[in-house]
Amino acid sequence: AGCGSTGGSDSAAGTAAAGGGKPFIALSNGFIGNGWRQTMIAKFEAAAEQARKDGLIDKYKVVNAPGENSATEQVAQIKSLLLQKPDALLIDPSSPTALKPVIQQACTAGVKVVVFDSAIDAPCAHVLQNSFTDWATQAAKPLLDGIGGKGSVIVSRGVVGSQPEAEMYETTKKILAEHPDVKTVATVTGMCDGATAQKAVLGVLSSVPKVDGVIGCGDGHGVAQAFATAGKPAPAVTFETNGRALNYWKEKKIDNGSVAVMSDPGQSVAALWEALDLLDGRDVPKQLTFPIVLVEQKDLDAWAGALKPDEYAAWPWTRELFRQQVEAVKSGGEPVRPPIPSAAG
Amino acid sequence: MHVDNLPAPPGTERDRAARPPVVTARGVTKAYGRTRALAGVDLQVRAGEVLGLVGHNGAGKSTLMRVLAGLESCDAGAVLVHGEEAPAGSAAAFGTVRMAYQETSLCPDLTVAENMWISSRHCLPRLGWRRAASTSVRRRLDEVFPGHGVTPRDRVEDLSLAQRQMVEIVRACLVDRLDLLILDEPTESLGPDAARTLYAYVRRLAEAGTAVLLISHRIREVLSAADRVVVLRDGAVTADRAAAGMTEPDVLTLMGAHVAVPSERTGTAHAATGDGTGARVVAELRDARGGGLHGVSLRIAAGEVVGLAGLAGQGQQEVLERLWRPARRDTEVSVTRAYVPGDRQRSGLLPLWNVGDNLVVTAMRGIARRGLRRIADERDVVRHWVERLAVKGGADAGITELSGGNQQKVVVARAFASTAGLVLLDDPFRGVDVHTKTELYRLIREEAAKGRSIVWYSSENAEMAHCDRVHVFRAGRTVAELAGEEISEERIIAVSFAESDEPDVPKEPGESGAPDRAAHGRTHG
Amino acid sequence: MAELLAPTLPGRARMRHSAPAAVSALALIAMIGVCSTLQPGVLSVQGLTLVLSATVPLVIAAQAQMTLMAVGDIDLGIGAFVGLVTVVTATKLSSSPLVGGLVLLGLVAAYALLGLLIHLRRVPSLIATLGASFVWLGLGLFLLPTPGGSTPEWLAAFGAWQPAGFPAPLLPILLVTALVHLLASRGSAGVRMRALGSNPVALGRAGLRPLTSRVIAYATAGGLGVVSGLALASQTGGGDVSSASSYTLMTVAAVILGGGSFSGGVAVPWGAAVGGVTLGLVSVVLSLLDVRSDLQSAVQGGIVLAVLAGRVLVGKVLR
Amino acid sequence: MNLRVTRSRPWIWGFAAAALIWLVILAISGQGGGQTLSLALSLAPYLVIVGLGQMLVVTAGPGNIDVSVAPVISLAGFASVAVSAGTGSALAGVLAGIGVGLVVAVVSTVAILGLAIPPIIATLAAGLVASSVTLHLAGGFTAVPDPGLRELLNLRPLGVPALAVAIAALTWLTVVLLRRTVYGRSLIAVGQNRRAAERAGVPVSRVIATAYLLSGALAGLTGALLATYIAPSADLGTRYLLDSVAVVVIGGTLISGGRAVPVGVWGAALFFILLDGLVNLVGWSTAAQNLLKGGLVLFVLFLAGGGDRARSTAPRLRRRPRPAAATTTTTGDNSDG
Ligand SMILES: Nc1ncnc2c1ncn2[C@@H]1O[C@H](COP(=O)(O)OP(=O)(O)OP(=O)(O)O)[C@@H](O)[C@H]1O
Ligand SMILES: Nc1ncnc2c1ncn2[C@@H]1O[C@H](COP(=O)(O)OP(=O)(O)OP(=O)(O)O)[C@@H](O)[C@H]1O
Ligand SMILES: [Mg+2]
Ligand SMILES: [Mg+2]
Repeated sequence: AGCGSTGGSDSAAGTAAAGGGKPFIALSNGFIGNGWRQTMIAKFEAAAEQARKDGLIDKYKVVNAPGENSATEQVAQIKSLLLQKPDALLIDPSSPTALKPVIQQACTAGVKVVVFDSAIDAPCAHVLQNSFTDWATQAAKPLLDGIGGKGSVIVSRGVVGSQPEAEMYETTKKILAEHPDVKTVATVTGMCDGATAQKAVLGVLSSVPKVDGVIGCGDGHGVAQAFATAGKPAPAVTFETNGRALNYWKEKKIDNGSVAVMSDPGQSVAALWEALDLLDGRDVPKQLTFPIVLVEQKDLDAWAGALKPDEYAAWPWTRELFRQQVEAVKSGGEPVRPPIPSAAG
Repeated sequence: MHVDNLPAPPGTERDRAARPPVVTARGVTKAYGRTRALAGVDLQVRAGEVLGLVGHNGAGKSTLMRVLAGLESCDAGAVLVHGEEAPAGSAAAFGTVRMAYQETSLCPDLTVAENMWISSRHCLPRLGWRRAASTSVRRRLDEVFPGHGVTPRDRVEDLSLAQRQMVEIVRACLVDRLDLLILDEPTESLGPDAARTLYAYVRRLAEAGTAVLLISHRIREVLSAADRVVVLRDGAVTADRAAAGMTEPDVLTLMGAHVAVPSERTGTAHAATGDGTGARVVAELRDARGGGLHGVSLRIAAGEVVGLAGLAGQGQQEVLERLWRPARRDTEVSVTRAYVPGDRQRSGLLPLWNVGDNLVVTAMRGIARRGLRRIADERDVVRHWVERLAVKGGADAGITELSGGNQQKVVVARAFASTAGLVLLDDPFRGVDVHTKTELYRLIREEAAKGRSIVWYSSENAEMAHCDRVHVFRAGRTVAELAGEEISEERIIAVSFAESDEPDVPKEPGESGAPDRAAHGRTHG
Repeated sequence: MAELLAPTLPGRARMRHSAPAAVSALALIAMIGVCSTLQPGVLSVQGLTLVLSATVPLVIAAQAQMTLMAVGDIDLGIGAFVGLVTVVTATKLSSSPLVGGLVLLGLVAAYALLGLLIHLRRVPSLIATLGASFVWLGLGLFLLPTPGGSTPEWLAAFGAWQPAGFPAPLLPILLVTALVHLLASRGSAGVRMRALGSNPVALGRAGLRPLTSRVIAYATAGGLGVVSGLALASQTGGGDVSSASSYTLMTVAAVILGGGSFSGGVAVPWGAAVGGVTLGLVSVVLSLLDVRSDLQSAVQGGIVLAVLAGRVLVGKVLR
Repeated sequence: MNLRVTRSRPWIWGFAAAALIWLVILAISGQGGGQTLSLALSLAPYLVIVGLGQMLVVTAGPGNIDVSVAPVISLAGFASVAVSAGTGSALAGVLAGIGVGLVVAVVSTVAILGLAIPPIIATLAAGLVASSVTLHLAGGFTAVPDPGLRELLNLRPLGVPALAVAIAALTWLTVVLLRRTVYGRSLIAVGQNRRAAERAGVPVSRVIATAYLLSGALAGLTGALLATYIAPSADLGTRYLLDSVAVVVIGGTLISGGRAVPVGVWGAALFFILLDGLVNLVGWSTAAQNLLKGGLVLFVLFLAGGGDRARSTAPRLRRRPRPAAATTTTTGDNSDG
């Protein structure tokens, strides 16, 4: 590990580098209450532990804001993390704006900040995220093709009010506009969460005619169950990428254009590699877009076998793969496709 | 401070009848639903007189007071203040009429001074009101109740019942100009000393020209303090006499035809002699200490009525508490218990239920089988007790719609309707009219005759005459045990006040006098 | 704290009333102690600024909650309301101070109106404020569907203000608490409010309208909610209607930690401040301690229980 | 609507609001009125179960509330699915869910009665502990819900969900509990005036503890069923906290305790579920959804009004009495004695 961070006079990195020579990596997570975030944290902890064993880092620390996606708690925690002078700070933010000042503070203190999973308008931070346009496109396109480009669909929106959702909904609307024979019979708020979507879809199901597909953002398991409750055939849906949904899809032998698509919880690991590269003084673009996780029918069996029910599909980023992907982003080439993991873990 | 200004004495004129009326009620009627609370009351209160108002429970006294104080409007008739018709709720018209409420109208969480601001803010300066209120309330308390032990910074919650009553009375007196002071049963929770100084103050007020309207069920007090006595009966004035020359039986007769005068010893056939040798002992305290008690021993035999007497807050309620929840080893109770609280608003009523539900809640446990209620049996019990105690309104009336006396009957019936072998009475007859009281005394004797034991704490020494044995308490210990013919009001008072010849009464700092009562007020009051 | 340091020798009863806040203060000191052993930097001015700044909006919101709890009500909408204020700050106030100011005043008026309706219609405040929280949330999303906007310069400057030799967040905490103390504990408006929580009948008999007291309390709470929102916006630099959603229960806990009660009648501004800072520091302690991710909320719950249990024990001893 | 009638039948408002929403849905979609109801009835039971538990707690008197229901539901979901997958018995799973609810309730109860911690804080803290356990369980979770039980939950003979019938029976049992048993009457007595109930010989602590245990058990049952119906997840119960309190109060139960209206929970639950359906059907933005939901709750609340000022203001630990008819008159004596 080098002493890449030359920003601060008496900066955190300087102290740590002088002490152990290896960096201290902190991760602040705004919310831990769902399976995706848990997978994200688990992947990070596994990778960071390995990195520590490999002598890449001195230590790491994960702090999850308790409660309901609370920006205020996360701000408080980041502030106290700063007191511990980490060399790099990885942030999965609970709010795209609220952390701006504290991130600025971190940068001023000479900490390398990598924000992942969500964009944030903080010029000093590096951002690593998935393309929400890709996500929405992958959720809608195959599904609309699957139902033959005509029929009725329900749109199940995500966390309405969040920046990613706005972007995704725009994309969905654009794609729907390209399919004039497809009629949107209802728009529900599924919060990208199977349980919420199940109740929301159930609430409108009796009031709409036959539904051929439900365009969602990883809430298909709940949607499919709602149709089962109402005694209707399952439409094409966009499943979650967790083991439970994929196995349901597999066991019910659903083959109607359904896909599973979600952002990649492995971003936390990629962010770790990015932070290390930044500390090494390597040139990494400020904005990195990494591929989403898309599970199509052909990959279904492989993924379904590899995942625990509550575990979300994550790309197994290694440092090599990460650097390849960075090159791909720089050159504008095809994104790297990491291998599908073979066993749970 | 201008708060303390008393109106100047209106000369030396002695003929009170010639003085101008302060407040006049003219043909006032008031009905609540079907209940006619007031049926055409005519009443004049003149400056400088003390007017005693008596009447049975539900006679309409409280209602009339609310109307006279401008808190409630009347259906017909009018209230005149200084000869001018005053609309109810008008602060301007009723500004000089003040009322000390029976149930105290204080905010328990606020300090004494803050309570003064609420009711007397018109005569306090805008800035520095806290200091002004403190000085004037302290001065007035010193004047009316010497040795009160209250400081203006005390929270009302931390005061004893008696102290609260003192503050309530003083609260009513703190005003720029006081034309009429209404005292609704002011001495029910005061000790004899405080009552005496209060009446002395009332006299002084009257001398200075303020009219005082005094409501009490203690007829003798009314007769000694008042110039004139007005009797209210079923919402109408039935008598208006000068107090001089009237006797207690006279007034009682005027109040209601057949009120039996409680003689000093009504119980003729007392059960066990009570020394514990005859009947089976059902409860026993052996040298009980701690929690305000300093070595109390007493035994209660089956079928016995044991009185706990003495000044308020000397450990009587702690004894009841021990018997109710015998947690320590020095207390032994071998039968089931029932409790009759005196503070019915706080510890008696279940306000959302009707009379029947309130009455049967204790008995329900005994009647039920395997946790399931037996409604028909419960109904029989309710009917029996509603009839036996003649609860006005019947079993289906809401409990809060009853007058205080009738509510108390229900609370008493609740205890006796159960199968409890030991009934604990915690001064339950405060503010209950003579008629109701007599009924309840008879009930107590009847139930004792059936073999139930009764432990009865009362702040009214005359009541103790109905007991077989009386323990007189002082500072957490029994100073005398009276039995049979020895029990008399005079004797009890003599024993409870025999301070000088009781040198060994432990007087730990903070454990005697007012602070003790304050602590007491927290647990019970 | 002023209560605790009162010059006169406190009586037993008085001590009993201030004991809860004292226990919370002890817990607070203990937590700062733990923090500073784990991380000596905490005790520097910069360290204190860092750990305290996040508690400023919480403490102010706790004062709002305390005001309503003093009249015997409870506010389950304060979190959403503070969030709404940040949204207004980041949109209207930054585009036009006049319009923004008027909107904020309107929000205070809305709170007063809520109090008015709660009183006139005799509905439980718990459920009415719960309903109102949906309205605040809806309004916030309506103004700013996605978090963003930017706070006015002066506010951001205040948020970033770092005077030498003095932890800046202490200033608003002490200032607001002192103001609330003057209003709710010393002033006559406070007496009216507490009297309403304590015994509304007495208030009415004295010719004071309970309605006025309740409306004053709600308007005060609304005003404090606005200040809390401004403080939050000064730190987050933007508007986000759900940024303070955790405040709702946290403020209740803060008031309880500070010695307040649900039954109304008592105002504990200093206690609420201590409680708020204590709760705010819990997450700091959690991030300093190496607690496993999945254990963090259990530790948080445990700390709250421990502080309250300590308070109960002290109360028992004093009884 | 006759105000006198609504005063004595406080559950009417929830049903009236639900009927109104149902008519609006019918008018908008022009079809499937019966099916709308049928689907609402298949969702409502979950909210009703947890609502009934919350109602018992709220009835125990001022200040009593159970905010641990949300984490309990999530935790019970995982526990029950794990147990039913482990033992192969759906019943064992449901019992495990109930057991988990009971265990969390024991923690709250000890804190409330033993340490005298205010219920809202005690249950909050117990809930935090529960959510820690949930996160721990969720980490390596592999089990899947019992398919047999799921079929059962989805069963709708003649369009009437079997679960709704079962929960209607549970509601009826609750009514019986409150009206016909010593425990139920004791609970209501404690809720009206804790001191008076204690002096009347009611074992107050036991009664309150039982209310919290029942609430925990019912929340656990909800979690077990919901996890089977949907899927176990760490945020399965999140929505049920505010909703459970809201349905209890809209259903006519006094928030200050002493009056429980089990039937009202159904009306309010149907109202909430149909309202969600309507909002989703019309496709309103989240902003409009929230405004509508809040506005309607406030509208119903303010229209229905409350009883006594003295009794209806927020939770109060009835340390002292408020004169019962405070607004009109002064009843009784020595209320501050
Ligand atoms: N607010 C009220 N609502 C209904 N009825 C009432 C109300 N207040 C008084 N009453 C009725 O008026 C009658 C007179 O009541 P009031 O309180 O004036 O009696 P009282 O003389 O004060 O009795 P006590 O000696 O017990 O104090 C009662 O019988 C009662 O039925
Ligand atoms: N809220 C109410 N609703 C209906 N009736 C009431 C109400 N309050 C009082 N009353 C009636 O007023 C009468 C008197 O009530 P109050 O409490 O003044 O009794 P009281 O005269 O003070 O009795 P006591 O001397 O026993 O205390 C009762 O008989 C009762 O029927
Ligand atoms: Mg009266
Ligand atoms: Mg009376």
